[in-house]
Amino acid sequence: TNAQGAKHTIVTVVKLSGIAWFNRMEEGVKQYAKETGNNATQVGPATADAALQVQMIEDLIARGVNAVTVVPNSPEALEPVLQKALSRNIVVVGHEASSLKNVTYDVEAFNNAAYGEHLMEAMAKGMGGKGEYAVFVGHLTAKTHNEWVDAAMTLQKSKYPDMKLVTSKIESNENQQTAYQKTKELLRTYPNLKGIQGSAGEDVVGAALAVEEAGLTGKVTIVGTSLVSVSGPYLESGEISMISFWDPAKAGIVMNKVAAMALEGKKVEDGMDLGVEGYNKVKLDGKVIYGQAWVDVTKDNMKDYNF
Amino acid sequence: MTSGPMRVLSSPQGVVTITAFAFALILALSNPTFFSTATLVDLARNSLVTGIFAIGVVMVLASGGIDVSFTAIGAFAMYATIKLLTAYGINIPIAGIFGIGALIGAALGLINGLLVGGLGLPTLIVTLGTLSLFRGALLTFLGTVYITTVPREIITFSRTVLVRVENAAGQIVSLPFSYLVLVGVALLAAILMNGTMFGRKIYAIGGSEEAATRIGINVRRVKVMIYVISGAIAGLAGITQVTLARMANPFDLVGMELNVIAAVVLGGARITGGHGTIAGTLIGVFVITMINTSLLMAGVPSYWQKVVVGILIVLGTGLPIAIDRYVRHRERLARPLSA
Amino acid sequence: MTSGPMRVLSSPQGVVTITAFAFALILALSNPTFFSTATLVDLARNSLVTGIFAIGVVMVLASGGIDVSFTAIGAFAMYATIKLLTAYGINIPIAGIFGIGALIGAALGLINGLLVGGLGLPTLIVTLGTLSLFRGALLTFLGTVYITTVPREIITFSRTVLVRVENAAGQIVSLPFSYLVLVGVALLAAILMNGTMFGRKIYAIGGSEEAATRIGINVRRVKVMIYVISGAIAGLAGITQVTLARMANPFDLVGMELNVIAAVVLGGARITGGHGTIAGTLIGVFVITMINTSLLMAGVPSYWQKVVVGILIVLGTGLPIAIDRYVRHRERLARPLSA
Amino acid sequence: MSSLTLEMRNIRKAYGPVRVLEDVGLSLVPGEVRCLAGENGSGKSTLIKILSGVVEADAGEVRMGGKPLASHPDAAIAAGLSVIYQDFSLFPNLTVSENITFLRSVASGEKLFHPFTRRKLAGEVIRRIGVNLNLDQPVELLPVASKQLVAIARALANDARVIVMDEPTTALTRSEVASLVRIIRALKQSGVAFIFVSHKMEEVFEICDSVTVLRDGRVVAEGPASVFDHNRLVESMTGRTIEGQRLHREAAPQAPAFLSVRNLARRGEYAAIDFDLFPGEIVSIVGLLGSGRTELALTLAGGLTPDSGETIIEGKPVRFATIQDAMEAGIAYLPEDRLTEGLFLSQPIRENIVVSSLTKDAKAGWLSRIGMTTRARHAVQNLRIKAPRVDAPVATLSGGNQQRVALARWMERNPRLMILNGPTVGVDVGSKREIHELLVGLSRAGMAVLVVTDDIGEAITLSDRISVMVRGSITATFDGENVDEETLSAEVIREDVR
Ligand SMILES: Nc1ncnc2c1ncn2[C@@H]1O[C@H](COP(=O)(O)OP(=O)(O)OP(=O)(O)O)[C@@H](O)[C@H]1O
Ligand SMILES: Nc1ncnc2c1ncn2[C@@H]1O[C@H](COP(=O)(O)OP(=O)(O)OP(=O)(O)O)[C@@H](O)[C@H]1O
Ligand SMILES: [Mg+2]
Ligand SMILES: [Mg+2]
Repeated sequence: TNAQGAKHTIVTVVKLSGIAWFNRMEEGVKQYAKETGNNATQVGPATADAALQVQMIEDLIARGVNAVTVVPNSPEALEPVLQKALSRNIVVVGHEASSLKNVTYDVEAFNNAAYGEHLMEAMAKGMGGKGEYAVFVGHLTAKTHNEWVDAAMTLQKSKYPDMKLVTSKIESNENQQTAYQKTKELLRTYPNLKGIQGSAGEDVVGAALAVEEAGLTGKVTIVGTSLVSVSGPYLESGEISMISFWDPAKAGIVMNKVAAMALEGKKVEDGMDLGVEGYNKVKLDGKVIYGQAWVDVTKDNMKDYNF
Repeated sequence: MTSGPMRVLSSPQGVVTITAFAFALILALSNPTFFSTATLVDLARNSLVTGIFAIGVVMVLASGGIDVSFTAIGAFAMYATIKLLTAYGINIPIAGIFGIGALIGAALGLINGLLVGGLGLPTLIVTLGTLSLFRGALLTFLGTVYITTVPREIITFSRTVLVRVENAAGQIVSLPFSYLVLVGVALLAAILMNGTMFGRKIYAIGGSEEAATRIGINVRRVKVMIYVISGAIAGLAGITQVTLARMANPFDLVGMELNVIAAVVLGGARITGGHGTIAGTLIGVFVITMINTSLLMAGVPSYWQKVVVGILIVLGTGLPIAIDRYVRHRERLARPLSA
Repeated sequence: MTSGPMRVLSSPQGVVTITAFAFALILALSNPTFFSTATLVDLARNSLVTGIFAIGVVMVLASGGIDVSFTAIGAFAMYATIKLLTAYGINIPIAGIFGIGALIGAALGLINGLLVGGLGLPTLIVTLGTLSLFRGALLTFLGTVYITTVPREIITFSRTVLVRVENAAGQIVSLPFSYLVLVGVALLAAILMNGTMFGRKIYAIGGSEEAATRIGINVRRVKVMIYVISGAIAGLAGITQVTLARMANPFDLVGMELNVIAAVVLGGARITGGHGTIAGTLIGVFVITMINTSLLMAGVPSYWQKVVVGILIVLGTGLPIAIDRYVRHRERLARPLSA
Repeated sequence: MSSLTLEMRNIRKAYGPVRVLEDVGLSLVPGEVRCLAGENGSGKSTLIKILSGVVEADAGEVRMGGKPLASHPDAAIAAGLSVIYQDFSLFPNLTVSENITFLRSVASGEKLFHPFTRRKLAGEVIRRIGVNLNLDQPVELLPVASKQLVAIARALANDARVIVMDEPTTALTRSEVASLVRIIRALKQSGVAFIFVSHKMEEVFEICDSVTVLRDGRVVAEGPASVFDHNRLVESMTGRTIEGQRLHREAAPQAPAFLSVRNLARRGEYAAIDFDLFPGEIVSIVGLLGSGRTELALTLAGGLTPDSGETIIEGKPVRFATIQDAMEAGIAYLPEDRLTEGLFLSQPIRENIVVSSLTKDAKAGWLSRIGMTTRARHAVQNLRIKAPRVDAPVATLSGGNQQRVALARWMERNPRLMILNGPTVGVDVGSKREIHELLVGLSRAGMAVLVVTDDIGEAITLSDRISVMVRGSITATFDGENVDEETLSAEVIREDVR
């Protein structure tokens, strides 16, 4: 509905406002706004609740924004409201939600299976390719987390037969103390545990604390998705072997860029360079845009990241 | 006697309503599109599930009990109904679906009722227990996956709208047909509470259980019935939720207990029992919903919502009491000194 | 009179304790390593924060009130303290840090106290309001980012252990020094409640507020003090949390309200006021923690935990009442037929 | 003037438009026992609450020992005032011993709690009153009479200079009243002054030195007890003369028994109970507290189930499982403790009156509000309930008027048998007479009435037949026309001694 050249109003709706991850994403959104002059902002609910996101998007629709980019807590829960948005010619760009149907595009930093396998490789390396391990997901319903660990477990079965998963996926509720308590229980129940793969940013931190307290530093390999600002102390002291993430700021910029392109009637194509590091040669699969944007951080390069 | 405005202000509903209006005015100032049918319709739509739950809760509060398990009942009824229908590929009219939901809700409510009314256990503890129990049973026995392919009837129903308004920006705002569920439940509950013996018995029990027993009210039976009814209402809320979301999410609803109770208490019910009206409850729900969903429109950062909700809850209950004191004080001073 | 086992079973604590033992036995059967010092130490450590909160809550319940804002107070005190210390790079001994946390908690508790005691507002509504208010204020004004670089004092303190046990597998299990906070708070609270007039006044107010006023108890002042004290305790819980987590997460703690209240009520307190002991509360906390954190060992899927917790809550309160009835009935029948 | 222990001057109090006290004055010298007399709702309890600082007066002054007293309970207590409230004001969750000593601990400003010292003190007080109470039992488990004893003990445990007793004897048996009188006499000697409120005339003349009579919130008579006699006191209270004699009545017409019980027994409570209740007849059961009369009454009303024996209504054996069963059979029961067992205190008078007879206003389950209000207004007029409006909460009525609301509620049901447990407890002489007349009228209209009471005078005034119940058995039955008080109380007391 906007005339060409007019400034777009693009709002990014995140899972949860205020946490380090999405604060970093907001930096990207702000940077994008500054560079392009578009009216790009970020909002998010105070609790990671799908219903609150639905309400927020309803409000955005009522406000008549041009585009919504969204990191859903529960992709399925958002479908109806996103459909409503699309029906009003609002551009919708998703992130961490490759299953979303009612989107213009979905931006993924990488292919989830590849990322999960990558984490498994790192853990297997730390464990010397054998021993017992466990996996955490933030919520049993979190699709991305499940894709990561599912791919990881599949890879382990075929490539590392000497490794053994001790119990089904453990839910941390994205809460550090829960991850801590569950790790304690794991260590008690499976004293030979040698590896832990985390999914939510808090998982590795909770696990690391439990491992440190149990005096098992160096004996248990912990890898997972997290941020330096959250897990830095444990990277440094050695409980956590490696963390990976994609830079949420970059994801924020890309989402906004893609949204603006859609508003201006431009198409994203396979192999395109979106002008952001890690998204220089994107892969297009239907509406889903994959980058190669994961970042590995160990004790050695942690100084380079301040978020 | 108390003057008009003072009287309005000295009831919680009064304060809440006025604060809500003031608040709406501020919103309207900061965003002129606020005062529109579209906003109103949106508000009504957003208060739907909370409203249905709240009606069940106010009945329990009026009887002197408290219920925190209703969200778990709603979620259980919702998920079980959809699972049943999809598993067997049953296709029944929407009224039947609501009926099943209400039945499941009533059955779970019966458990509460038997524990509270039959065994005479304290209501908070029972419903804390069943909140955990029902939720756990749902996730353990029924499943944890979202059911996105809900029966065709539900999709059709959720597409049926009651009111369709076009707003200034040319967007369509619609009130779903399921709004009638809230209207129906509210009407029935109001009639039940004010127009039937059963309703008066509820208030009597809330006033004094011992006294109710002494005048021959079968307190146990009434209590069991209250929880069955409020369970059925929670079940209806669950089905309403599924018609809004068009999918059954077993993790849904749970967590909104305190929010609903806050709305009910803002509407004038007391946790000590014996008080509470359906109309007041609906006002409370509307206000809470307005705050929770409209601050964003005014460009208020989202955490501010909590601050505002908190202040409003305290004001809504505190102001009437403070004003009442002040009025009495003035009245006393106004009397002639000689008798 | 009631026979021994019957008497144990007819108090909620009794049932809860016995059920807990039975439960532990089942766990031990399915996993022989369960009965070990390590398990016990882990349990103690996991019940730390819940335990501290619970002591504040039982004081409020004994006075006839209810508090749901304590988690928000704890989170606020925790985050504010750490932010203060890190922002100004202040380095004070750990006791000072706990002191600041307690002070901030007490200040927030004072707000509850003034609203409840001073204005005479209903406690559930006030604390529902301040739960929202404090949390909103924390996130709006203090910040939403994790603080992972907590003061050195805290890290040192959190590495200090009280007991260190090596288990069969060569893992170290340790009880953190902060366990002494729970012990200290529990001891002080027990002395306060049973050994001082202030404590007895709390029970008196919980029994009958009107009667308390009439015998010259300054009910308002006592109430204000109760909320100040329980606020301070919540503040201590917050600081304890930060020493356990080694980081300050502003989203922490909130959400565990009902869990803590369930523990307290399992421990024998009543929401109608006048009842509740520190010892009982600690038992309740221990049981709830055991269920919440030990089922994995028995290979129980995580959602089952909720089912078990729910059943235990209902059993723990229901069984004593049922048994009490049965015993009374039998006692009467045992009397001779002639009057 | 300094010899005055207590002085109240020009006290005025109104609740909204209702003037409760007008220019009331009252004084006490050390060792004086002053009776505060007046009809229900005349302002006695209010005056007491003003004295004790629970309620603030609109105007006027209270002085203790010559010094003005602040309107605060702790100020009054500190100045040496102890009050036994009409509703006891005890802590149900605390033990007997803690209840008894709490006031004293608060008054002396103790900081620490000394359970053992307290228990000892409580034991002493209990022994002084000469009653037997389990010191470690929570008060909520006690019967009404024991609660009243605890309230008395609490007032005595504090070394008070003035003790106010608002109807302290309503739930006590004769022997307990006697020991209370003994204690009052003893304390008088040491200079303690009393304000004593009671509707029982014998007690007033037995105990009191002086009398202040309130009517409609004004002092209408005052002076030493010796200048009053029964008739003069009643006349100043009510403004008219009230006869004390037995009510005249026509003989009841012959009719088959409405309810009969045969060999009814409940373990530990009563046994071998046989009697018949006829329509148009008033039967009283007199007995001491703990004699099983309340349990018997409750059994007939469906509140308890007997262990053995037979209950027959109009020739058909019945078994009541619930109060509702009994209600459906046409039985109404007015409980003895209207505060905890009868009334919905925070709800309007109207709701309280119509709540047990809602079917009257209901058509197929729907209620008519107008019908309810009309009926309530009618009842308020009929029973002369002193209330501003029918939608005022019952809590704002005086004790006696609350009792009438409870009565009104049951009359609305037009029961075939009305069982009243202490129907005039806390009711002033004038109203008592009116209630008695009402009951006689109802019974002549064909209702069977069973009255449970420990007021022998009431039984004689009212009854066609009087049964004495002792330790769970009916030991004697008298004809109401031909029995005197002495014979009856001898029967009760003789058994008591045994
Ligand atoms: N809080 C109140 N609000 C309104 N009216 C009140 C209040 N308290 C007392 N009254 C009124 O004051 C009058 C005096 O009541 P009070 O309780 O002093 O009577 P009383 O002499 O003790 O009667 P009784 O013998 O029945 O106990 C009554 O008419 C009562 O309705
Ligand atoms: N809270 C109240 N609100 C309104 N009226 C009240 C209140 N309390 C007392 N009254 C009125 O004050 C009057 C005096 O009551 P009070 O309780 O002092 O009576 P009383 O002299 O103790 O009588 P009795 O002891 O025989 O019942 C009554 O008419 C009563 O209705
Ligand atoms: Mg009185
Ligand atoms: Mg009275």
